[in-house]
Amino acid sequence: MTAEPTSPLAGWTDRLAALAPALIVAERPYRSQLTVRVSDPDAVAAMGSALGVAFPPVPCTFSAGSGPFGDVEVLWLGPDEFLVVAPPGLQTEIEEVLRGALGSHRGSVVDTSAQRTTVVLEGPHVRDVLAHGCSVDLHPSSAPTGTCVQTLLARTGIVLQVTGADTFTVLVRSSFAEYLAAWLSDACVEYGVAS
Amino acid sequence: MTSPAQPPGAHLPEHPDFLWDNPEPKASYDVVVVGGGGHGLATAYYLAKVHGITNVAVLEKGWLAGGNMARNTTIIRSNYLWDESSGIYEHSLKLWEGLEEDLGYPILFDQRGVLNLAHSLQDVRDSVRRVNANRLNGIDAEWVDPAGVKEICPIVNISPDVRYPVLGATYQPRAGIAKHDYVAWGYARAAHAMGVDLIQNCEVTGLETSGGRITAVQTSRGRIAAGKVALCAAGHSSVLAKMAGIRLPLASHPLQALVSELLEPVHPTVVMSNAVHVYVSQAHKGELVMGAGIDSYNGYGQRGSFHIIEQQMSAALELFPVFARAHLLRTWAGIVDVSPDASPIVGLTPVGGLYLNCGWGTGGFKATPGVGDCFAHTIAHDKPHPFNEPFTLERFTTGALVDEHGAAAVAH
Amino acid sequence: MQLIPCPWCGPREEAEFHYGGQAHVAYPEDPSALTDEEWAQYVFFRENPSGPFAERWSHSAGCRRWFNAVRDTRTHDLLAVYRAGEPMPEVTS
Amino acid sequence: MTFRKPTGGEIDRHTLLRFTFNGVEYTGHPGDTLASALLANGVHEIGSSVKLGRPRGIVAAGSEDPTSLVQIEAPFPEPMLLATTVELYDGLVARGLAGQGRLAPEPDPARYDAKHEHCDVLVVGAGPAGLVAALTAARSGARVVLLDEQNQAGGALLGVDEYLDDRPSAEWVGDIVAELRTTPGVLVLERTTAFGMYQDGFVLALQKRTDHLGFAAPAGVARQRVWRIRTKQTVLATGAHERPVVFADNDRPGIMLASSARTFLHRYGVLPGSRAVVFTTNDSAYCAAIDLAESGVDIALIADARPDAPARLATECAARGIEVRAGQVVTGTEGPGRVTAVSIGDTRIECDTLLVSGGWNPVVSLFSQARGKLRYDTELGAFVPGEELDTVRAAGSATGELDLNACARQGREAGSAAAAAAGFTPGGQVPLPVSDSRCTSRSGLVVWRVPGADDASFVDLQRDSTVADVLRATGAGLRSLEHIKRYTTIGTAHDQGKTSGMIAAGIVAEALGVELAEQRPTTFRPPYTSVSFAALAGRDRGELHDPVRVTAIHPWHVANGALFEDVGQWKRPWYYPKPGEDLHTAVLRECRATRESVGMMDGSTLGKIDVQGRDAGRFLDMLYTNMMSTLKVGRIRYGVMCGVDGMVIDDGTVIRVGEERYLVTTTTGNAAKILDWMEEWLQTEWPHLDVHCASVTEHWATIPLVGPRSRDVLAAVAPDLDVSNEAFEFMTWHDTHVAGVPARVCRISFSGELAYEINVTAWYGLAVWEALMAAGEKYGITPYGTETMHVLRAEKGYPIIGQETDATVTPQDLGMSWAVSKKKPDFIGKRSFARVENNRTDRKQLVGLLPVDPTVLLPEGSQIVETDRLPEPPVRMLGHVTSSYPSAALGRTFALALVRSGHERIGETLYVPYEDSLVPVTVTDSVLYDKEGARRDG
Repeated sequence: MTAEPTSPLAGWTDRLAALAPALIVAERPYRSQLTVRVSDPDAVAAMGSALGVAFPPVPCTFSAGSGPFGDVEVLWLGPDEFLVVAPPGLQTEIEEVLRGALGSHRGSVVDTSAQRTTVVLEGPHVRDVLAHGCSVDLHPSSAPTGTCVQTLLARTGIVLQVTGADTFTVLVRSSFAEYLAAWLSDACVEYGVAS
Repeated sequence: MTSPAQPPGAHLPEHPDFLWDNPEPKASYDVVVVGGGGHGLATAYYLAKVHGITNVAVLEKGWLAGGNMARNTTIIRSNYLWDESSGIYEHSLKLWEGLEEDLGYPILFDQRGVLNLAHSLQDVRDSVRRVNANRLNGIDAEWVDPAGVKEICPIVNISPDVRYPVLGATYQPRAGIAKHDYVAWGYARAAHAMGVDLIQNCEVTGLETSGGRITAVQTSRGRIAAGKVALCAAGHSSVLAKMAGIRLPLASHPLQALVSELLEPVHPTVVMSNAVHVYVSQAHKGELVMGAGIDSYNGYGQRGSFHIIEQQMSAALELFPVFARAHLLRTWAGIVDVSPDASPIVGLTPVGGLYLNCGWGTGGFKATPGVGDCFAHTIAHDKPHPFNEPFTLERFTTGALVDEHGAAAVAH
Repeated sequence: MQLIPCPWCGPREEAEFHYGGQAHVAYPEDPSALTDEEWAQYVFFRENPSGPFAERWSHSAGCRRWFNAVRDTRTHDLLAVYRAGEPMPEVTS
Repeated sequence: MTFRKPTGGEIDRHTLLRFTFNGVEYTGHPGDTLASALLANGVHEIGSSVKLGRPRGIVAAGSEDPTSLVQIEAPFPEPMLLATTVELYDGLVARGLAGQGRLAPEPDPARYDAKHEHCDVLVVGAGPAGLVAALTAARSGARVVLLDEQNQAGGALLGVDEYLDDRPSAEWVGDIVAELRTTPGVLVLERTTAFGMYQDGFVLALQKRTDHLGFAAPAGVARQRVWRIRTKQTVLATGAHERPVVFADNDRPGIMLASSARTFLHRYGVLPGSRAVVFTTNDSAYCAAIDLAESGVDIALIADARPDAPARLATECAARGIEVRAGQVVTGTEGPGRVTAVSIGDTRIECDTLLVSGGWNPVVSLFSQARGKLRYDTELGAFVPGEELDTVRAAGSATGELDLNACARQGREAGSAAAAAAGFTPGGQVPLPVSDSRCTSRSGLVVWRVPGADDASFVDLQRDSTVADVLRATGAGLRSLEHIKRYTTIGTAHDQGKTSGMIAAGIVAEALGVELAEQRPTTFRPPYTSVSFAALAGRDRGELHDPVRVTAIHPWHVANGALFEDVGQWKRPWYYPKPGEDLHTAVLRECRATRESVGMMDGSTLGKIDVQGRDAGRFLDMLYTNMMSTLKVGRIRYGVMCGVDGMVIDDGTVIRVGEERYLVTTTTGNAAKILDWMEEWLQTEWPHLDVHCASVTEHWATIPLVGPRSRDVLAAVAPDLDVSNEAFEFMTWHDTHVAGVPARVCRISFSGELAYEINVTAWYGLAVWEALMAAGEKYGITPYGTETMHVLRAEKGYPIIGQETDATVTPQDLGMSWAVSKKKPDFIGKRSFARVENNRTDRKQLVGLLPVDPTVLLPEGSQIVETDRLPEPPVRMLGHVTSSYPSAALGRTFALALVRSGHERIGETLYVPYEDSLVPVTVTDSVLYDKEGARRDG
């Protein structure tokens, strides 16, 4: 008897797919996510080494790389707060490794994998769609690839990563995911999607 | 072209040909009232009328009734939860009911009723609790179900399918609205007629005390000696009280409001929804008058943040889909002085002869006659009127708060 | 709507922030040693100036950090922003 | 008869648009406004005035028009639009208004939205100054937004037929717009009005995107959009409005601003009438007169209020046979409706049109909103920007400059300065156009009114406010413009005094004998032009009005017929009615099943906060009234939190996960508040504490499994777990697998029954719920909602924060002194317990109430009184009913209540007014069910 997982936007797969080509939207569920609080530079460096990805030194950015846990991203969430994002199923191992790297330094590591889900957005209208609800300047000159901001999209909080020229990743609290999906669907009506 | 039998607004009364003089301040007065808003003018009026104290000046730093009196949404009701609050607000409502005659001035007091909507099961419990308390306090109050809401105000959307459905409402039939300027001018005119000096463009810059007693006020138009000084300065109370070394538990916040253009009558009552911060009535000429939620930060700028208005509009349209193509014509903000328990502070101070009336938050307009009467009594007798006795500054030390804020969330 | 410069995230819209009232009001060392009056001052009484005001904000929809600002309450102009724990800077308004 | 010229204007004569106005069908052309189309059809009477019912026409050609209020009836009713701003479309149905519009009862089908935009330089107004400013800034590489309220750029140039650089001005405009549109980082928005200017370069603008398309508006496109623009620098090239002069009977249809008549001529190819009199105080009206004369209008006379007419223009008039009389003013008009004759002193001249120019008012509304100080310009007779602001500069006629060449130069200077201030170095210089304009207007005379019948001399045509009203106000003792505005209502109508405000100020200054420079203008409040409520609400409507938060198990609740309760933003199952069941029968069934066998609910909405660090225990000791640092790893404790005022703010369980790690739960509604509360203390008061908090509310799905058979169900799905009472004690937790999924199981109970709370990663919540349902099937496992949860806990006397508490209730009032540590030197709220009020013996305290008649269900919110007869109001109230239910377990109704001195009153009979009677109730302890706690071990 083993229960199967269900992602927060499992019921939205088809509806989100139907937003193409105005906006290519897909959920990336079940990723391993760990909220890390750490400020000691040695501990930060040790954690980066353990993951094979240096932690982002600049606020409102993220770093990405490959290491023992595959493709890992580290998102800056606050002056001593980071979100480590890795492929599904690795949260327990990563938590252990990060705890080891933290050692006796002040800080914490918490498995928050299911706290947020990930939505990947792509397409020529992606900045327009986001600008309907996000007050942060997403012009490439202000928000180049590598940017990672926590902000509001309409009435939900999000973590927004600029991952490429026209690609963004949105992390949203699981309970707000359906609101986000409904909001995106509605915003896409302006760009030719049937309401 | 349509030409109604009586054009809208044609029925509104004309103002009288004389209102008040603009005297130079005298060197001294028995009582100096600081603040020429509704409360200051009403206080002066009752000092003269009830207590025969006419050597009174009302000092206003701008133009009379140009602060919150000119900026509020004119809702009048007395259906507050706690005995202390309902006591003073009901006293006020009773005075409202005779005010037009008392002042000899049309104030367009219109008892069209106020609905306070409930949107959650806890709202319903709190509302029923308040209705029951009101009735036992002799205040007209009813609990109405959604169908009853619709009957009273047909444009309210009572569909259960909206985000926050209307689960019912409290209704106070005797509640209503009045025309704010007319009220202020009625008081000003009557006070002036009894000998009160109304002095505009006169900003108080200092309070003089001697031996623990107030002696004079310093103003932009010179020093004015005073036997007693009564502060009725709403949002500016903290600044004034500080001149006498008194610290108040107040925060001054922007509170925004707005009107639409003139519209044919659609909204026969007053609807308030604290849960979604919508307060709306349709004024006599036909404009929709709406109040917003208080801006979170301290501010003396008489301007708030526009996202508050936008949020209010989305909430208003959920409740009143019919408003979709009404237009926002004008927005503005007042400065409300909010106390920790959302109840006022009215009474004596540690400085002899200095009296305090502040902390009304969003409740000031409806309290105008009631607090004017009670405050005048307090000043005349150097002793609180029973209705304002609970609203001391000391309550924050003893803990005897009158917590309308936490208890009923109907501070508007 | 104010544009508030978060010391960490840079300027963001006011809607992302939570207001925290007067800054530099320390929790009393030993509340039990205070009189009722003194305790009430801590619990309920805050400065409420018309003019520059040192106050607290939290970037609640962003980095969730509390910080302090000196803001002119008449104009809503932010005169200075500084991190929690730092002393209030000199400002001219 | 048509007043449409055969050629000229920005209209498409090849296409006919049919429309209906006041019940009559007319035609117009693309490019028309409703106003121009009506004038082309000879229709001048639009509506009637609000108070006096006098006919009202069209005074101006744009958004400053004070009179042409119309109601759109089709395609969809919209009240109170100006005919001068409604672009014509086929099938439009409209009618003139008497000052009040009509709201449609049916729902508005249109979409609305908002969009954020960021720029270095925002230019408001695409007239000559704005165009040059925008292009100058754009060439420097700045991100530029250029807005204009019209459907095409050009501003004042749209209303003239002048040449720039020896070619039609439209070509010059077209070239600049073309370059702007092809410059990266430049956004040009037509039909977009900047309506509000706020703090820190925040400008709101309304774009009318499909209004002009009428019935053809595409359904998917937002009809109107609010642009939320953050700009570093702003150039206000907002132009100027011509103002009238007030004289007797100045309100008749056919009386129009001279420049507006010129605009109707050049932009729409429309003549305002056949025979016109012109009344002016300055030069600009001459150009209107000459242009109209050249188009065939008989200009009967130009009355120039100045002692001398301008020589060159007078010569030009003479050449065209137009009589000019200097030192003359219009003293009255005639007409049943539209003007039929004008009096100039003793001269009476028949005409169907009277064109008026009293000078120009710079549009300073946004500058004023930006807190720029205004200065009265005596020569212009108007307020102009009176200072330089760091981030806002005015250019063009918005500054009072009326010469086109000078306006363009100002635009270039402002655009360049704005770009530089935003950090950009100049690009290629924009050449200034050379104008052949005949008209400059600085040499005007400031005339507010012509003395005459004061009660028919209208200052505010929309409010029917006259000179007599103004004089009555000053006579009543009023000195402040604000008072006079309120007394007379001048400037408060739809147009917000765009053409009347300045004149009113002038007349007041004259009446009071004061200098206008000493008068403070009344405040310019946003919005500059009216904005529909729906546009401001945008897309935050219906399901997007406020987020609906749902748990991982939500789809199951929906599929199984749950009714939902809104708790904050969450949708929580309220109860699961079976066919034919109402709330009470369903809840009695759910309660009975749970107490007799097993039930379960979705508790995932409870707030969950991971608290880690060496000082975590110390920290929690400060936040909770009871001791948390002494909790042993593996164990759980219930805790209460107070505010600094000593009032209960939240409660929940605290489980000790490790030596330096706790997991605390909060109530559903307070999850975010409590995390913020913790962060506030940690960051602002106790940064030295080694503690970190993280929300894990949505990481976990939480399922309370409740009832005597819960152990059996748990055992079936958690084979690794020893569920015996000895191995798994009350108030302990174990990590195990449930349905094959890693799970943390806590043995806690909010019902008094044997109960477990199963926590799994939220992804598995739905599957584990279903596994529990399957495993419990043989015990009749029953899902229950918040209502049953409330009943079960109430039977045990457990309070719900927010229901039994209202920010005036202490832990002691709740009978929870046991949860208030006596040992800790301090915790938040402790000091407040020592205040006078907290030590009164007659505080309201939580008790149970049993109606003497066990079938009577007291309404929640009922008040409680002491006597069996009600005295006259005010009646002394002892407290109120906080919770009230029929109870399956008790076989009767019961209630919880906060009652004055309640703990001392146990056993007393009190009364609850209910409808017309007083219901006797017995005060009891708040614990009504299983007082001994025998059931929690199963």
